Amino acid sequence: MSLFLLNDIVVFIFIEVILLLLLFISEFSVLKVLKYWDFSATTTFQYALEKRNYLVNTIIYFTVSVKIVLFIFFVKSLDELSLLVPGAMCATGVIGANSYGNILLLFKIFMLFLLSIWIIINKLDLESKVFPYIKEKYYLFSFIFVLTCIEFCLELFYFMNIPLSVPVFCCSTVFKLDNLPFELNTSGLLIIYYLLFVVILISSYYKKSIISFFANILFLFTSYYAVTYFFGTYIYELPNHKCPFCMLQKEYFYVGYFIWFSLFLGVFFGISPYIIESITLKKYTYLHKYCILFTTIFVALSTYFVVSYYLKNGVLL
Amino acid sequence: MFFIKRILIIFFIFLVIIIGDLVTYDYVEKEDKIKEISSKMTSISPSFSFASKEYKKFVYDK
Amino acid sequence: MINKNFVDFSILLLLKDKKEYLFSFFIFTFIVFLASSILFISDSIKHDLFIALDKQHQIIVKNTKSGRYTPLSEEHIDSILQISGVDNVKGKVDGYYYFAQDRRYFHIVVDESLDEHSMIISSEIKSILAKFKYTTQFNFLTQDGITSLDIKKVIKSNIISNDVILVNEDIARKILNMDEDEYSYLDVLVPNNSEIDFISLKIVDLYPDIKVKTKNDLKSDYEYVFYYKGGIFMILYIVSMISFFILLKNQISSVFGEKKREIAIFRSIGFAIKDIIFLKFIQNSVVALCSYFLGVFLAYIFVFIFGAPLLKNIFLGHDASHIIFTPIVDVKTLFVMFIFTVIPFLASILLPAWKIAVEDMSEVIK
Amino acid sequence: MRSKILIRNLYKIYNEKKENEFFALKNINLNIKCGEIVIIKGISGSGKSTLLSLIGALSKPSSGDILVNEQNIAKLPDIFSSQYRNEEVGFIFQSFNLVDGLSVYDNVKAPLVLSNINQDELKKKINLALEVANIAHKSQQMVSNLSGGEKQRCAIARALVNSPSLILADEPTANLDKNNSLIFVDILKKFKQLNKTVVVATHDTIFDNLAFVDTYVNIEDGAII
Repeated sequence: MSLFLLNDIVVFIFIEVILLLLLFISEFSVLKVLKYWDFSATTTFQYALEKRNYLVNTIIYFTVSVKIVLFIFFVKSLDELSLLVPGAMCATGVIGANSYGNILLLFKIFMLFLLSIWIIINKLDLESKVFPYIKEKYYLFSFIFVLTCIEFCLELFYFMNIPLSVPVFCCSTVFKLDNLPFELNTSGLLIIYYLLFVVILISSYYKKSIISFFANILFLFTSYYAVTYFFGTYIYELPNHKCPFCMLQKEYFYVGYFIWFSLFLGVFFGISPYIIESITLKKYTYLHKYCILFTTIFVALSTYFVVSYYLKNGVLL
Repeated sequence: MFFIKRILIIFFIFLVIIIGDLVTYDYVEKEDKIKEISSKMTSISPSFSFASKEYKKFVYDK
Repeated sequence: MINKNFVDFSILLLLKDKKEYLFSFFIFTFIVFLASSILFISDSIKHDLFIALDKQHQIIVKNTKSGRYTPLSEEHIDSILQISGVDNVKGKVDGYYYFAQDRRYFHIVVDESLDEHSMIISSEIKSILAKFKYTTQFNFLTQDGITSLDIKKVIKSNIISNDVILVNEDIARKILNMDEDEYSYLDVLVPNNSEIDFISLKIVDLYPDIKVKTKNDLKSDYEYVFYYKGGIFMILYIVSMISFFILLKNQISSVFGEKKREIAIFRSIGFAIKDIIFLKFIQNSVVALCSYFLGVFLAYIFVFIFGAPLLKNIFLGHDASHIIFTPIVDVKTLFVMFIFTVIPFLASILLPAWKIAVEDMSEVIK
Repeated sequence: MRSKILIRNLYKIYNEKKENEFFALKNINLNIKCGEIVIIKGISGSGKSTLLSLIGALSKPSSGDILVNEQNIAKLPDIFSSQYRNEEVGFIFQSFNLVDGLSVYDNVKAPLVLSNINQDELKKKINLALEVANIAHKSQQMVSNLSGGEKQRCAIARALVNSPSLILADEPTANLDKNNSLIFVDILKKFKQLNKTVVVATHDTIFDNLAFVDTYVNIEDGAII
């Protein structure tokens, strides 16, 4: 039995190949532009290059929208795969089934971040009349293209190496409390979590991109641990159920999607101003307000479960 | 807009037919029937789904 | 950001050129229709099978000799009963009777409540017997001559009862030519679910020739069959889809090519390249979405209301005309279909749309 | 008066640096003021259509500057040049360039769909343009059923619908009979009253010696004489 014959995986790989093909076509244009671009020239060739710009834009817009849909599909499929993979109760077991799983998941999130940053730079580029960032944006594109190829290989390796006879670990064994980094305890983690939240709010409000950048990166990791080891237990209402994936399931009203997406969006809007500023060398503070919005949603949502549990039961877990 | 509305109306009619069919179908009865018969018989070999009559014979003869 | 006037106008243009889009619309609808019919059928079969599995025994023991199934004896029952943890072992009689006139097998299943002169048959079998003028009774040809049974009742065909004849145990032994102490399979009752795997290993230890299947084995067997064979369908599908999309791309390129002048006119009155691409994208999304929904709806009606004639036989063989599929609509299936069909459709028009959009506008000035 | 279009050292070369190199325009310098009506005269192939398409940003020059409203449109990226065509320029083409299969109303609507205006405003603008071009009575007809003169009036309505300040007409009377050509001359007068800047490229003698025309430009072999 091969996983490559599963409906979901077949469809997933098929769409990924299509995207890769499209990106390959645009990479061809990108290389041409990088090599011959000369804005001051008035040749037909230069005008043709300018037109190629729109092809790349269209393809990237398409890719990003499809990638977002595919990302949800990917997570959903992993959830379903847990029925097939022995020992797996939820996506945790499937993701942890081999060493590629976690890297792949991180990669996918990172790719969405990069693609979104590309779209923002592209927007700035098109708003100006002289294509000021065209080289930067195309170098970034080439980087994204290489990463997409690596991502695709990782996907193949990952699906090839999911064991279907040997049981994998389930979330109750993977996530144990003593797994917290730096020998933190739960209260320490929570202090850092809320402290970082305040730092992000302040830095975003005063539009300090660099502080927001570092705070958000730290916040991403802190939140991961905080949600998995603390807030998650209140969502499941079980003190020992520590898992970042189970909350994506229907039993918990898909609340995981809201939690994780608000976190990712918040972090994205928090770190992208600094990256964009360092590429375009201009102030870009437009996104900070979204960072505040989504981070607040995330923190409110995660805190809500603890508070509502406390109000209902009068005790904490 | 007119076109979109017309399409939506057509789809809506389809949807009503389908939902009507889904709602009126007696799942409980079918489930009972299946359970009743399956409690009487042996394990049902999975190979027969997707298979033709000849294939079934082959499986059983084996 | 999406401009309503612009969308309206795109659809206006789409309706103007509807002839050019009809081809892709119909082919695409057909593809979606076929694919979703197959997924609907397999989802429905799967649903019924899992219900059937619910009532199955925890451990099923069958005997084999040189790789073929052979009957089990009382001795097997006794020794399995000795294993601690086993609550009860029931011997069961079950098998296939070959009906030579129609060249097919009937599944003989024991029903204790029946007397020695009657049987219960499925509606599928009823219509087969009716072909040979057996309307009230049927004669089984056995080693000891003819055994004649009255048809007491007809039950509805479903996925597992399709070829079933229910008879009394003694009659079943007679028809299947089995001795008094022979059993087709054993049904082992284990009160503690966590012991199932351990006990099945023990049984195999006792008799190396015996095949043991637990309920979980069966479950994963089903999963296996459906995922696996579903995948084969999918791969066949991809081949046909790829050829369709190549066709589509060429067809769209030629349609767009004829519209060169029109595009140049739009460009001259202020449509940017991105607007033209967006215009084409909207038009094709409308075509793709309409075909998608139409295809899915038609597939539903075809499979669950009309019972999927022709297609059904691919899954169930020729003797399945009485089976009615349980209507199961899984949102996940529809989502998979959507990703699988609509996204490649839209991807295949990006390039032609861009090509036509960047055509130079010299055409308009003459 | 403020100059509307300022053209400096404009060249348009086809097949540059190849054997069949061809100079469509050579060193054009032109200054057109706001509200002026300019007739560019020349035989066919003299480059007047090329000049018009450069002013309308339909194609890009090989060298030189075209300043419209003091903004150089020669090297604008596509998004901006399209916006310029949409908002600043109304075209009237020789072959009318209407979209067959659409009604007069929908043809006139086309330039407006890019801007996100509400339905009432859209209708008002279209009806106004149809009135001015005197084609309102045929608004629901398919353009393929119209006569040559009506087609042109439809094209004029489309050119006017976004109230552009600049109207470019390329051989507007070439496909019209004498009567309709005279009607077009009347419409030119109307443009003058509306204070539009109009550039007409033509070889029709009907435009000779008109009192309301501000400038006549003769062009021959791609150069102004």
